Amino acid sequence: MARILFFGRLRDIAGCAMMEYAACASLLELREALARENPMLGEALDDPSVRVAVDQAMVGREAPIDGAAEIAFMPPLSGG
Amino acid sequence: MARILFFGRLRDIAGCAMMEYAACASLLELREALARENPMLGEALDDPSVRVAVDQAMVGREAPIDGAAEIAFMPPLSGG
Amino acid sequence: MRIRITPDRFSPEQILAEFLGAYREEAGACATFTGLCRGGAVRWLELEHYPVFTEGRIAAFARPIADTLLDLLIVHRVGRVAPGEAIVFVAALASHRAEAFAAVETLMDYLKTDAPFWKREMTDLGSTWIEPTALDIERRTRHEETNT
Amino acid sequence: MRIRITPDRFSPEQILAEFLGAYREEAGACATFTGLCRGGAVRWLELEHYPVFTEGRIAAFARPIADTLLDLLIVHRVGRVAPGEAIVFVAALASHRAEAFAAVETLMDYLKTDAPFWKREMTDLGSTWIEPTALDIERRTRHEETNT
Repeated sequence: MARILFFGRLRDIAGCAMMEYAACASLLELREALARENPMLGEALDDPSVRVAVDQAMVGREAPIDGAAEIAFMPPLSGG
Repeated sequence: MARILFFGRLRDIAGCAMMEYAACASLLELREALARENPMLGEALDDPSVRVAVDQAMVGREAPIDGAAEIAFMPPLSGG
Repeated sequence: MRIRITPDRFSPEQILAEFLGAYREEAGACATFTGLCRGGAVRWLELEHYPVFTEGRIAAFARPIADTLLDLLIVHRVGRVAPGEAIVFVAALASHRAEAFAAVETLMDYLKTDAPFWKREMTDLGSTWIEPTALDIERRTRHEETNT
Repeated sequence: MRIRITPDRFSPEQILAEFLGAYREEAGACATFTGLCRGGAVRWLELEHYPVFTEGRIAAFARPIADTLLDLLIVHRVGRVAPGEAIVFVAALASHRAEAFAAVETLMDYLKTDAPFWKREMTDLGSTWIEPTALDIERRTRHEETNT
């Protein structure tokens, strides 16, 4: 199992900030699995502006996530 | 009579911050008169970096000063 | 260098006092920036972050900048922020002003567009997530070009 | 816009508190700069000004900048200043940060090189009048080019 985190507007679309999810081999596979359950979320995660961190490290959109404990999906950032 | 003011290092060279002085027709004439009394001051006032205000308004180095009440000689500025 | 992310209301003047309080004799210049929650249509802002990750990313960005300074402090609110309250405070202490100004501006551009925060605005019409403007992104790109 | 030239020691944090205290709902950004008297070899600084004239010149320079802002405050010490004490404090309040940063930087460059102040440094070796550095003058010239 992996912990999936959603931030900003992705949290609104996912309907939660965190979910436990069956481990997937790659981000692509995870996004596809999430899209089957929630097509709007799938579409939002496909947006190239969404960044991903695996176990607190930024990764590319197709990175392997085998054995990852925490995967975070982050929409465009806006602080200050 | 006019009030002559000296700032910064010009005050050290003049030996005073303010002097009352017989009216002169032009700055050139005033500088020459001051130089006769204090050649070091004359040399310092001739430096093109020295700026002049007459009755609180900046003027050129050869400005007429007939009737002026206050003439200020200012070396390069340095605040902050 | 200190980075503080806090759900509590803070007072920029009190933080400036603490920051300047530790007298260092080489210090000649202190630049600060305070970002405030604007009022008008906004009833409140809500800021979200990714604990540990956010602090780590900010620290990684800020460290080379801090190396050009005598001291650097970043304070950032999370949670609900009301109009008139401070959202962010950045202070840079240096020997000379050029380093202090550059540090604060570069950090603010980073915090606005590239630090892991998400900001939601609540108005009478409902809530909207705020994403960086084209101008914000252009300012950041300009810094990256001059910094490399 | 307020300009205050004072022989009294002042506390930047207290002035920042007053400045931010008057809440304006359009205010989103406050940039400040504090210039401090460095220690080391310096025992004290002595700052001289030309009363009325100095205030007038600063006001004339600052007015068009203040027009781009919600508020502007300039505080400048004169007389004897000890290491660790503030010499100058500039604060700019604006809707957005670009105007606030630009205002503070432009004013500091002006105050350093073109405002009627004269500064003397006292060290164990005696006293020296400080005049603007070539870098100070270059920074000012750069602003004049971009401002026109």
